[in-house]
Amino acid sequence: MLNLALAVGFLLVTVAVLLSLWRLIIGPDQPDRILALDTLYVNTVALLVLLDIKLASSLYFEAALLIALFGFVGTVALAKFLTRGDIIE
Amino acid sequence: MTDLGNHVVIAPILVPLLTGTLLVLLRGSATPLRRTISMLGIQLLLAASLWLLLQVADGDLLVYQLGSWAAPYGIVLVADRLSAAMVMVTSVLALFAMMHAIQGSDRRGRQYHVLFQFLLMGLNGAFLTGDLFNLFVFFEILLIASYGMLLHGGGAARSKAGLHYVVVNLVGSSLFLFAVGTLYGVLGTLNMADLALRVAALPPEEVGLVRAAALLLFVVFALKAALVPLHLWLPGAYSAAGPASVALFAIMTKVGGYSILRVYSLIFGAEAGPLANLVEPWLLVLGLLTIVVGTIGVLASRNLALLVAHLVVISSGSILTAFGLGSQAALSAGLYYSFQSALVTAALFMLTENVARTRGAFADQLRAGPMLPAANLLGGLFLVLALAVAGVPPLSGFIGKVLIIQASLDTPAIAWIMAIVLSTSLLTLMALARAGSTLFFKTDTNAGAATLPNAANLVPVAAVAVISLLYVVFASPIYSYTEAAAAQLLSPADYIEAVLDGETLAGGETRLDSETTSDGMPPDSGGHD
Amino acid sequence: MTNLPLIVLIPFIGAMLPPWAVMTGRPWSAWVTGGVALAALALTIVPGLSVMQGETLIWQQDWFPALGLSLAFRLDGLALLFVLMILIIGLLVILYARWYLAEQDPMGRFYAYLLLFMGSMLGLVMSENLIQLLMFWELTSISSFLLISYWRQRADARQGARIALAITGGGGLALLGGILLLGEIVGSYDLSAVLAAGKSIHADPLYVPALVLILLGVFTKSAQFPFHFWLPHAMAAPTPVSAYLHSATMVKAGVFLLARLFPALSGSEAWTWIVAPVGMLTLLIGAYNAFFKHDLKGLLAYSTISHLGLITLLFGIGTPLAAVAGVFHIMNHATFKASLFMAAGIIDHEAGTRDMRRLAGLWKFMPQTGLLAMIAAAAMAGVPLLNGFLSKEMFFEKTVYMASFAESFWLLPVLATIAGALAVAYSLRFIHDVFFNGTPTDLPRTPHDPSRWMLVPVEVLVVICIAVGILPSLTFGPLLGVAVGAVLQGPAPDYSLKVWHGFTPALGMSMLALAGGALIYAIRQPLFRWHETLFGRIDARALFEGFERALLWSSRALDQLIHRRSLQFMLVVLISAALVMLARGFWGMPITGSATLLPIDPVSTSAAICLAAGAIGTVVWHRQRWTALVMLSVVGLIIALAFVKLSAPDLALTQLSVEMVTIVLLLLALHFLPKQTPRESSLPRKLRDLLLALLGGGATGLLTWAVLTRPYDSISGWMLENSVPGGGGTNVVNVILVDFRGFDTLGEITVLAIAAIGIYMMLRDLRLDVPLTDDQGRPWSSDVNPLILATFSRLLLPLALMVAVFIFLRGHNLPGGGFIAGLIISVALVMQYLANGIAWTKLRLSGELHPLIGLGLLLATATGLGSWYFGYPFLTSTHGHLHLPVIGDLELASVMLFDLGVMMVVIGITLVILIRLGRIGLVQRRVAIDDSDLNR
Amino acid sequence: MEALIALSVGLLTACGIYLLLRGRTFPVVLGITLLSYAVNLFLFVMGRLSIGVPAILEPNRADYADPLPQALVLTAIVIGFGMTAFVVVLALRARADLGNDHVDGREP
Amino acid sequence: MVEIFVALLILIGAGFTLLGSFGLVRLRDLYERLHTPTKATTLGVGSLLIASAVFFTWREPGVSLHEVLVAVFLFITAPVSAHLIAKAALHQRSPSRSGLPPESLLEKHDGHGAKPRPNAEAKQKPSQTG
Amino acid sequence: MKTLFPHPILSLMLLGLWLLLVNSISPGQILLGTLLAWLIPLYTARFWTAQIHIRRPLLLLKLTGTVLVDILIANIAVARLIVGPRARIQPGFIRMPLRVKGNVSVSLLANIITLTPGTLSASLSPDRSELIIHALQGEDSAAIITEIRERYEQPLLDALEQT
Repeated sequence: MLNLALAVGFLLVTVAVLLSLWRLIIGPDQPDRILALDTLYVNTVALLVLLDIKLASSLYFEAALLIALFGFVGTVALAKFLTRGDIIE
Repeated sequence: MTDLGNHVVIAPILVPLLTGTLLVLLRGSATPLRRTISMLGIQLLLAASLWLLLQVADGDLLVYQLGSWAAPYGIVLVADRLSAAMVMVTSVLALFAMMHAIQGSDRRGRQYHVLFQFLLMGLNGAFLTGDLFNLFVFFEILLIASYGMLLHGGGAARSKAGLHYVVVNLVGSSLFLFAVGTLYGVLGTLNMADLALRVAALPPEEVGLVRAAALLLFVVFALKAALVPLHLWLPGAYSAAGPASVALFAIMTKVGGYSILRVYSLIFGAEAGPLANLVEPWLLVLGLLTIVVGTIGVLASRNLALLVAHLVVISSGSILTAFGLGSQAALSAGLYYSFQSALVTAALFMLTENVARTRGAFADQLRAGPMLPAANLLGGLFLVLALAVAGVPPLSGFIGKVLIIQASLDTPAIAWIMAIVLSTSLLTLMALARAGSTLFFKTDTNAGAATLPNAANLVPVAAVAVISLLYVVFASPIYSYTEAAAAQLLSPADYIEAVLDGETLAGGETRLDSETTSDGMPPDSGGHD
Repeated sequence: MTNLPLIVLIPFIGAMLPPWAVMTGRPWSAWVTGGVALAALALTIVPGLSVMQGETLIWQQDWFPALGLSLAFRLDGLALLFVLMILIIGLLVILYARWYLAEQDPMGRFYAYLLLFMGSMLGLVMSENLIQLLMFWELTSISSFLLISYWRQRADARQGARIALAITGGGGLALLGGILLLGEIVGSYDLSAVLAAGKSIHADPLYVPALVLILLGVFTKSAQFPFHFWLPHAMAAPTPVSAYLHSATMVKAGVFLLARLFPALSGSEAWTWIVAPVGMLTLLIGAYNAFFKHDLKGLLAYSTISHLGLITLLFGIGTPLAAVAGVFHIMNHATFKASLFMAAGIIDHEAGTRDMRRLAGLWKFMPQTGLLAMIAAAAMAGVPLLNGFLSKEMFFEKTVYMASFAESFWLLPVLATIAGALAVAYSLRFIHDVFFNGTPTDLPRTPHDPSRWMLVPVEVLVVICIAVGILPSLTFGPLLGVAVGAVLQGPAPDYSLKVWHGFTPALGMSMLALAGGALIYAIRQPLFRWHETLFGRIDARALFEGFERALLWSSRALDQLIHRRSLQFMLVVLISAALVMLARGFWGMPITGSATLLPIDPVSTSAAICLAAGAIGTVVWHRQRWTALVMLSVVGLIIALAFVKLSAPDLALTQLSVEMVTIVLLLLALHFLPKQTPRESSLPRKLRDLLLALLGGGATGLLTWAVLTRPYDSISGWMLENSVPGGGGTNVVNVILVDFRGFDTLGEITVLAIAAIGIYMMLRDLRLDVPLTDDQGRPWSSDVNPLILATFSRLLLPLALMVAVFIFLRGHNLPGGGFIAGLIISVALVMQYLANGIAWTKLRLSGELHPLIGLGLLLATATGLGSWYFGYPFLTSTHGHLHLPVIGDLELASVMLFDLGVMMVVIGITLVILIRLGRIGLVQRRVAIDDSDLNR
Repeated sequence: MEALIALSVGLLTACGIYLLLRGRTFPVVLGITLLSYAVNLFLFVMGRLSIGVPAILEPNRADYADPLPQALVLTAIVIGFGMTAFVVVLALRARADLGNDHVDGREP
Repeated sequence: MVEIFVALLILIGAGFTLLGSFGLVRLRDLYERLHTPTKATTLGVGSLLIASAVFFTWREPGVSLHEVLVAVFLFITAPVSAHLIAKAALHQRSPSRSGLPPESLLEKHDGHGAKPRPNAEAKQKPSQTG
Repeated sequence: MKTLFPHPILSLMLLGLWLLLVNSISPGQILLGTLLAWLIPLYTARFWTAQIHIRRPLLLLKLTGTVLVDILIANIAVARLIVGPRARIQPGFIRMPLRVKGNVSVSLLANIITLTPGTLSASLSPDRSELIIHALQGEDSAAIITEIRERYEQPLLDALEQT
């Protein structure tokens, strides 16, 4: 039951990853790419959570936490670069 | 090993580390204080190096197990005759370079002393470590410190040369990791002595991989040693760097040479089965080519700094040629040559700055400039150093070159070595004579006035000139040391035994124990899902 | 006996005196120098006397046995002959130079150089060890370089000196090669051993190469054809120098060596066929050229070449009697040539020119000089009753003797006679053109005889010429005897030193030469014109200069080709080298191993697709730099995922944090760089790069595959075993980092610290244009710190700090550790800067960040040093459990402190780098506007 | 899986090398970063691949990933970061000093 | 029972995650696309995290709630990210199907802003920063 | 007191967070968590320039509940829009004058708007008087503004700002 759900879950999230990647590649604008990258980050958090459950080990939790944190910081930095150029000023 | 006296092995690393750290902490302190600390650090280092040298001179191998972890599991430092001598030369060079720098060139940029100390740490660490990955770490330390020192003083030429130097070395570091990784991936260890054992017992199907890794490692070391065609970074970098920095750089190519010597005598030495004496043929050919190419550079140089930089290339080629011959006499000759050439080229760099400074706008360009009021002094020092570096008697380079040729006498390479070494000596001599007579004799009446050099600035240069002479006078004891060092290199079994059969320590394990314990583990400890 | 090294040492030590003495008064330097030479001469007397008894004195001291180099001096007949020549003529030259040098010439330096040279010559001739001989040999080249370039402001002096150095120095190097080969053959560099090994040397296959190399040394030093051209240019030296170098010393060193090694090397076909023809050619060419030189010193220079050719020819003939003649001529040539040079110097000094076309009729003005010169020139010409006649007579005799061996040798006496005639002709010219031949026309000065003392040296030498010419066996006879004995290393052959041998063919040749010489001189004007049209433009110096230019040009061309200052070129070379080496290593070996492999799952595949897309995207969009950066961050993310998947949580955390900081860093940098990369690579260039990239990628891919498909065994089993008992932590990676391989980590943070310092250094006073619009030309948004971001970022800070502490504390047992914690704190703080600006954040951040670097480094090192106190090596760790009431079990390990140090360094570095970088723009904008808005 | 990793390492290296050979500093920095990713991944997998067995000791587990290469890669990542930061700033310095961002300091 | 609950949460979470990315591809302009990840993806990951929390609480001794942290974190940051991206897009005047709000609404143009003055000044004196 | 415990609520939150992180409520961890919950706010106090005065905590809690429910609704709505025919999406920008003024409340409102059905706060006008909202179905902007006002802005205003 759980394994089936996990398998489906992995499949769905993997497709999501690929879709985000597709948006990242085709763009067309710079903000689109930031958005796609941000989504990709969140998707990977999903992947990690699934992996955690699958391996029944919470060792990857910090990685998920950090991806969430850094995904945000990255988005902020990239977006600020577009509006201000100088991201630390 | 619990004897505190044995800490002398790590002292050459720790002293500059602590001095450098202290200088970092004293950010913004007055220059005299920084100079004093830096100088004290170097003097302490010199004392430690001397102590270390004396301890290993009778053939003892000192093994220092960091964290009390026995090899091959922990990192060990190993001091043998060769590494102690390299540390010693580095310390002496550091003293001279610092004496030079504190005359004012250290103030052209900040952080000079910090970088200087860390560079020393990196150099000494590279000479002392017995672990391949740790060698990588020390390479990086010395490289990043050298990047900083290269850029010390700033300016467009330095930025450009620095960019080339840094990027090339970054790629070199990547190659290093590829090589170390492969070795670990096949042999499962990082300690050089342990690697040697495992290479000696290598199953035939793994030979290709290990050979590939070993040759890749050779590329890395050859890059550091400036072996043709991987020397391209050197002339630009060394000629652009301020002499205060580059004086210490003179030893950096020696690190490459040292690493080649260490790795290919210990791991891929005579007992390495199908991988025995892996790089010697390459070394011989490329070493000779390096001499030729360096000579071309020397002839073509339009300024003194560039000329001296090419001299560094030549000396590197000479050393590696000797190493390529592989015999004890040849290694000994190469070492003998190497120690003095580091000092002499460093002194030439320092002299270059003095000349450039007195000549004002003409700097070190090889064209007629103002009449030098101290032409006799500067020219005299130049003459002595030029003779030393070109291999003309009675100075140190001569003996070095003679030893190298002599070591090649009963090898098939003799004709090549003799022809190339002798003819390039002549060409170098001609180029130096031209440079010297242009700089010190030829005057351009419209060139304005030159200033007097700072006499204190010339002290280290003069000291090296004297050392160069003493190096000949005491050639015999020095050579017997290098000969013993070469003998030690050629019998890696002693090294391996010293490293791997060290005493049992608190917290550490002897090799025997560990093998029984690791037997409990499946060989492929990484599980499969 | 022990005097021998002293004789050599005295001039070297003495060389320091003249520059001091000259401060007392110019003449003093001369007297001091003379005193030094006299002292050396005095020291020679006692050993000299025993040598005259036929003894060979050897003084030996081990120096460098491994090289075969010992400090060894030898005084035998040959050496004594040369020592006396060097010292006596040296003394005369010193005396002469005292009056010769002008007021403005620095006399101290002159005498210092002269003594250096004298010492080098003495060492050379007295060396018992061949390597030591070579050292002195090269020293003579160097000290002569200094002497020749004495008038350093003159271009011809510098040039002449450099030519001399290049030729003789180069010859010295060849000689070195030869000596090393000789030593290899004999097994020793001791002259005694070498001289005794004559037969075995000849039999050795290395004999010919050794001979050729040694002869190269000899010929260059003795100015033999085709290396003769340095000598005339060395005439740019002050005349005393010429008198010294080209009569008794420098050039004689070559023939000395010929004589010295005569027993060891001569007697073979190779010897005869090399040495004799070279000598003959030199003899003729020198004599010919001497006649046509208009410069007095030029004439003497070529005559010197010619006479050296003669001596060489004599040794080349190789018979003992020829050797006797050679040695005898060495002595004779030294005396008359030295006096002639001095005379020429006097003429130059007094008349102001050396050009024979301007000089004439000086006899009226300086009869004393004229007389002396005339006698000396007659000796040079080989006029009977003078010493030159005797040795030339012996020479003619030998040529006739040789001719009796084979039909084809008839040429020998003929050529000898021609050379003799030419010698007569130029001697005649020297005298007649200068002292007679009408009256002087446009001399710069009115000449007169020089001061008394300047003539004394010439007089002494001329007296010797006459004395020897008349009474050879009473004067040079004994010395010649022992010298010949030394040369031949055996009893001297039967020879007689008599003025009159009866009517021999040699006498006939002498007469013929005298007559022929007179004839040649008589028809000199048409000959000059003929020579001018034929060889007038051939100038050795121009040739050498041309050679030097060609060398320079070709080396510069090659240099440009090799040492391109192009990073791309360097990298192509480096990468190609690595590829070649990898290919060489792999060659012929199986790639795939036998290990069992893991299956591929869809998630990994799609991750790999993302990775590929990111990597390729970075390349494809590398012109749109911002986009490339976004693509790059995908790669970093996927790598982190791969680490997670492949059981490396610590790595994943580190990778993510570093990735983040790197992206921020690159964004910061990109602000100051062009946002687009221009298209500038040509298609072939791109294809080359692509090829290299594919090869590189293929190589590393194959390498990875090859390793991964092989089973292995590693030392890490031990680490897993010992992590808890030894390191006190269950996170083995962390235990390795802070304990087993803590030294690596110490090095790693050192690297970071140095990087930060270097960056700090580079960023000081860095001025960069701040772009005023974005890459599409739009002005920047006015919203510097978006409110919503600012609000939430402040909320994040405590959370992140908490997480960091958490990560730090658990690092030893679970994924985490100081490094990652440090980066989290850094990123949290960077976030504050991002959201609130530098000024705002800096105001609220307590304390400086910079000291963290030093303190962290210090803490880490001090933790390591702490173990010294307990008598353990650096970085030895300890750990234990602390039981506290209520709180429970608290685990403490010394490595925590180490890790704390790591954390501090990381925070300090990251922030120093990023904030410094961020401030560039701030500083710039402050330059542009002084707006308090920034501090909002 | 091994093939996937090998391909990834190869691809990263190839992309890294291509960018390294560009003429401007920024792409070169990107190339260095890609190359260091390749190196890190390579060095890491030298301890072979294993899934779900991190080297965190647990009572009931015998399988662990090889921790040593992980530690090495950590060191390599950190050093690589320092180097990248340095070269980035150096690129800025060169841009300021040389007036353009070409690696050889001159517009071709 | 718990297993089914976890499985359900996993499916919902994964489904919403996919939905977010699907919207990213399907919708027609940036501003539309911004809606999906902020909502769907965040919720999707949120439910996955809850699934994880439940799972570990069930499987292992003690309560496992640290997943909540990530979820809270995501809920706080996702809107901020979206806001900033939207700001960037508006700044760049990324095209919208529904027309863009006037620029005057977005940017400050009075003398107090950081933008216009340095701009004008630097244009007059281009060598200032050279 | 103020300087020792600058932000008691934050401290409490941090303690909770710590316990969440360590997944344990052992005395040791509580002590450590308390220590951190005390020290970290002390260090970061200066970053919290605006003091938050929660006047009606219950209202805030209720708002949280509303938002959570709305998030669920938002997702279902968005899901239908994404999967359904694209013609149903009639996007538009809406200018919404703000009544909340404080930094925190403005930010909170903006976030809530983004998380809830069909709306996304795209930009804040420079004088902070207006929020520019992007709505997926933005034909009736007045209705959207009214709904936001009632559901979110008013409770925020009541809970956090003095009126």
